[in-house]
Amino acid sequence: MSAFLVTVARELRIAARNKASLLMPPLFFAIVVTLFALGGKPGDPQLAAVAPSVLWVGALLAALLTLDRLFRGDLDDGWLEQVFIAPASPVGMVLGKFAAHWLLTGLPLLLLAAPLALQLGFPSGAPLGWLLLGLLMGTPLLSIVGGFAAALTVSLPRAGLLLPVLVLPLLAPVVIFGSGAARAAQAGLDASGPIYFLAFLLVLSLTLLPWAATAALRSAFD
Amino acid sequence: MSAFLVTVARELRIAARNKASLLMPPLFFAIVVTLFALGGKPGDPQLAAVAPSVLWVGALLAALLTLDRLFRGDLDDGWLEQVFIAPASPVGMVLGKFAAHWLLTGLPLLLLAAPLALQLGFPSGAPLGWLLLGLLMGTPLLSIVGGFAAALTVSLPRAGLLLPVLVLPLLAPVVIFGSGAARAAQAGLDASGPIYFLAFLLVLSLTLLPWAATAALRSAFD
Amino acid sequence: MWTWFHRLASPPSFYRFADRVAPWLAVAALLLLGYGLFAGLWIAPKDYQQGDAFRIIYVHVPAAALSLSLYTGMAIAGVVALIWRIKLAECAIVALAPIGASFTALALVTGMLWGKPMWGAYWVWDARLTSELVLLFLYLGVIGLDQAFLDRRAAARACALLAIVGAVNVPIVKYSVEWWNSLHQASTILKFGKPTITAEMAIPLYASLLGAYLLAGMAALRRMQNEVLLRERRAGWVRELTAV
Amino acid sequence: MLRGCPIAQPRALIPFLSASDLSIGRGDRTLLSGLNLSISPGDVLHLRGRNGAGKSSLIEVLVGLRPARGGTLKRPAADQFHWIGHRNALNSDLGVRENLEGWCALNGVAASGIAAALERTGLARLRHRQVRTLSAGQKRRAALTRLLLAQRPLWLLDEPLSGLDGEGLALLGQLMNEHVAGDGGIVVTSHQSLPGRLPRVTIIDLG
Amino acid sequence: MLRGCPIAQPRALIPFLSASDLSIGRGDRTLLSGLNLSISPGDVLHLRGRNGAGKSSLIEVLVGLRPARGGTLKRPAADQFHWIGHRNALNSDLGVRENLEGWCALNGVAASGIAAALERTGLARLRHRQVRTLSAGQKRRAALTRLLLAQRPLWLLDEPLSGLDGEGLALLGQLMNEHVAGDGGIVVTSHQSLPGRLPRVTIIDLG
Ligand code: HEM
Ligand SMILES: Nc1ncnc2c1ncn2[C@@H]1O[C@H](COP(=O)(O)OP(=O)(O)OP(=O)(O)O)[C@@H](O)[C@H]1O
Ligand SMILES: Nc1ncnc2c1ncn2[C@@H]1O[C@H](COP(=O)(O)OP(=O)(O)OP(=O)(O)O)[C@@H](O)[C@H]1O
Ligand SMILES: [Mg+2]
Ligand SMILES: [Mg+2]
Repeated sequence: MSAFLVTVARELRIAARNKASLLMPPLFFAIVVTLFALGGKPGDPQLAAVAPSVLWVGALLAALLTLDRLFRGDLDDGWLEQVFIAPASPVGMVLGKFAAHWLLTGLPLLLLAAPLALQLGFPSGAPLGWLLLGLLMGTPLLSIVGGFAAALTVSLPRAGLLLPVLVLPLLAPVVIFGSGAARAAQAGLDASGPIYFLAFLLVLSLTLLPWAATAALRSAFD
Repeated sequence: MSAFLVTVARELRIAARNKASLLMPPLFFAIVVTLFALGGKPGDPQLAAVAPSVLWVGALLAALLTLDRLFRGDLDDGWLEQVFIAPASPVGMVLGKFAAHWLLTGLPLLLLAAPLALQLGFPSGAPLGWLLLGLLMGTPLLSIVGGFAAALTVSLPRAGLLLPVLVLPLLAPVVIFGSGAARAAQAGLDASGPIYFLAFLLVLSLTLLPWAATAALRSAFD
Repeated sequence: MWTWFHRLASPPSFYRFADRVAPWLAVAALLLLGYGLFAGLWIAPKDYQQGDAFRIIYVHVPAAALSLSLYTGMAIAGVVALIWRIKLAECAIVALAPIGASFTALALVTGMLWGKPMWGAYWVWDARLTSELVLLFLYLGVIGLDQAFLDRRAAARACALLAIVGAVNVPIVKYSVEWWNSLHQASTILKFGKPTITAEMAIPLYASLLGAYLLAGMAALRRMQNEVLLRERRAGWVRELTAV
Repeated sequence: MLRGCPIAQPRALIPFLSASDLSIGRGDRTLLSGLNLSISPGDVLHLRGRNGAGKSSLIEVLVGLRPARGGTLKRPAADQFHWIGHRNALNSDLGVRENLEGWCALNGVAASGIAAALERTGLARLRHRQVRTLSAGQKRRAALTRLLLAQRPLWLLDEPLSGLDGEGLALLGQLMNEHVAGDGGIVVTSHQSLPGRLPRVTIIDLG
Repeated sequence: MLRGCPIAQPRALIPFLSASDLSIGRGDRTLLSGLNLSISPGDVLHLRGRNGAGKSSLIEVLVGLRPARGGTLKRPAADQFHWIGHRNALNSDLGVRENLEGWCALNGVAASGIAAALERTGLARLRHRQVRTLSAGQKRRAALTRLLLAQRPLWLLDEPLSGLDGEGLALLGQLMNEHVAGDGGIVVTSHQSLPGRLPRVTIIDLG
């Protein structure tokens, strides 16, 4: 079995240890949406307009809040070193981490996005399709770019806010294009432009960042 | 020296080890506000209307992102146990953690709130005063309530999104009242009601939560 | 009285006590709910404003009332568990959370169904509704926290602390209709003194309210029994019990 | 016994710590039960037992970190004992001296003794080094330095020898000797035999 | 030397690993320099030295986790050696067996040997226990179980004895004996003397 599959299986297993943790991403989104709604004027009818931003920012936050720990536990207990000396390629492990992170936070969000968007008054039909397509491209990007930043900061003592500060500028384009596509579709305009751009970013980061993250992790041993 | 002062000094020292980390909270805050401004329609004149929510949600996020680690390192390296068997009261340590968290994330944000609010088009003068007063009451609340939740979850393996899921509902009233006060002041209404409520919550949580957090930490040893 | 209480607080005697009481509670709850719901849904007159839509009140109000009462009960159990370290109170916390969450969800769903004809929307972000949603999140938080701990005692302690702290939300839900100008209707039925509702409508409502309380009590006893068994699975009396 | 006449009672008979019929568990298992022990001035109690016997758990109960499952336990006040657990309680971002200063401040002890103590444990040159960059044995030495920072009559040490080199072992033996000679008491777990020539060692085998 | 005639070279002379003029540093300090070593089948290399001498750093260089500062190093392929560091590389949320299964999968080794290996290291009863709830020595045993999961000729062990009880020590001695008897090689650091009766131990003192 390759390092990729091993890692995905391992992460899912750890998550499954605590069944309730699987419910946390949807719960988290529901709470974020509620908070947004509360932060705005009570009973604001214009929630539909902000629906794309709310969903995208929610996805970004869920990614951010879980990224900090992506590699830390493995570094602290020595597993990361075992992976790097094993015959299998460590890039597989890194990719597995990214995939598991997406499965555990990105995918639940994607499944929940449609009902939440409708709840907020976002139009169903084609606009919803574009919104979901954007999230389908964008949530893996959050995991990959965020995971790269997590690898960069893993050996830093007080990464705390450094990670988000690194990630946010990197991911700002993703959020802007993603919610831009949904807003364009909402307004009846063509939304394919931003989606192509997201797809391009996804391919680009999928080909480069796993290697960059692996290199970052390797230098974390010293 | 009491456990309180020891802890504050220790936390500030650790933060000072990594000077750049001191700049992260304001930087993060500025990025979040910028992102919000970008996420809305570009050049939206209504930014001023959402300014209070943006600032409050930004504060909430900055608190959330650093809370996860509040007690974890000390639990892992065994320091927490030394504190609990020391002659000094562990509540002092907990209060010190809360205070240091506020000094390192709440205070920088408070200092930055005025320029950012004006940037977003929030009216200066009395409304700004109310906004800042709200943040002055509210940011310690974020540290205290959030710190309590961090203590509850510190020994949990995959707390992941559990911490935010616990914290957000508890903090919802804070954000609602805080941004409510600013919006009331913006609209020229009396904003003292929500502020009194925040002050009440602050006093309440300051008298209860340090003890609750201490109890939660004590049970983390098993 | 005190000794009786102490004896009851020991897990085996509680277990037997619950075994004896729960069936009676179940029967009483069934009768009251049966009467209340039947009378409310078929016999009571139509509301002159709302027509038949108002009948959802017979589910909504008991569910909403229990969502608050159960949280309060959970917080009180939390205080008892932390101060007196009574095991049964620890069991009560984790036993009450899912029941409370269910009633809260029921209150939300019936409220939404009712909201559509009354306010023209399933959901509006108003203070009562939102704080009730926050209540649901708090319940789910307690459940999540409980699930996350391996050790049952540690779980109960953490849940107790969270339940107590979350109790600030209860008065917010209860008085949100007075503190904010809410769409939701203000307290009339559950106010002490003169209810402003005709007896034909009120009596079935009170019946189903009481029935819901008894139902919740029965569920709480049963769940507590489960929790006791789980915790004491190595104890002699449980071995005897399961051996039979 | 002669009441009102404290001189008649030899000092060595007032135990620092005593437990009777103690029982100790983890999770839902009971590890030890019916345990009786007492440590008086000059005593060394060497806890032995196979991996997982419950030595660390016992020490954690003795220091009050964990409740006993049963029995009675008379513990000394918080400023009357030192406890060094498996973990070193050193923050890896801070320097060695900074870490010890924090400990002194927490315990209301003057920080002026740190330099001399570090000299003794051989870490004087490393006092400004971030703990993160120390070797395993150097970290253990830093943790043990605490024993010298405050004079406390009872020491409870969980595997203090782990990671120490020969010189470190000799040093620890010497420290324990001195402590016992000054009427201190020691409870120590170790799979190796104890260094130094300790006069009165009681071995308790937990099985 | 007879070129083209491999049979003439006795097997024991092909070293698993050899280093010449190796120099090793941490941060901006050079710890060791001019080091020559080679491990052939049947060899045991016992690295000793004071705390902070650089034993762990040296082993980490030998396994390829850290670059050497100078010199030449011939390392075996990744599936030709075992390395057990100071840390156990066990996830504390997973069970003992789950952890080992993950390691097997990562290394392309059949997981069918796990049960027997755990039996040997005395953890069979604990195989489903979360690692978090193991004692220090039990964790160390779990880490050492890896040595039995794959037959690899070279073992590099950093303080493998730490935390082990007497029985664990004997077991490890036996494992090392068997390994060496089967023409394996071992590099091991330990402050204690090695358990078991190993035939050919070279002690390298790093100072
Ligand atoms: C999702 C939407 C709704 C939620 C979350 C909700 C929640 C609640 C809550 C928490 C109570 C308080 C129970 C107590 O005081 O013990 C309550 C009572 C009540 N609700 Fe709702 N409700 C919703 C929608 C509605 C709608 C649409 C109506 C009808 C117009 C309605 C009518 C009532 C009535 C009549 C009471 C009893 C008030 C009294 O006299 O005390 N609710 N509801
Ligand atoms: N990241 C680092 N930066 C600078 N120096 C370091 C770093 N890590 C370790 N050192 C130093 O390198 C030296 C060697 O450390 P190493 O862990 O190899 O020692 P060791 O011989 O294994 O000691 P021990 O017996 O205590 O395990 C030590 O003096 C240590 O202080
Ligand atoms: N959180 C826990 N839940 C359940 N069992 C636990 C927990 N922690 C430890 N144990 C078990 O309790 C027993 C005693 O552990 P303890 O750490 O006290 O052993 P020890 O005698 O110090 O062993 P060692 O020599 O390995 O340090 C072990 O069998 C261990 O598996
Ligand atoms: Mg131990
Ligand atoms: Mg070492």
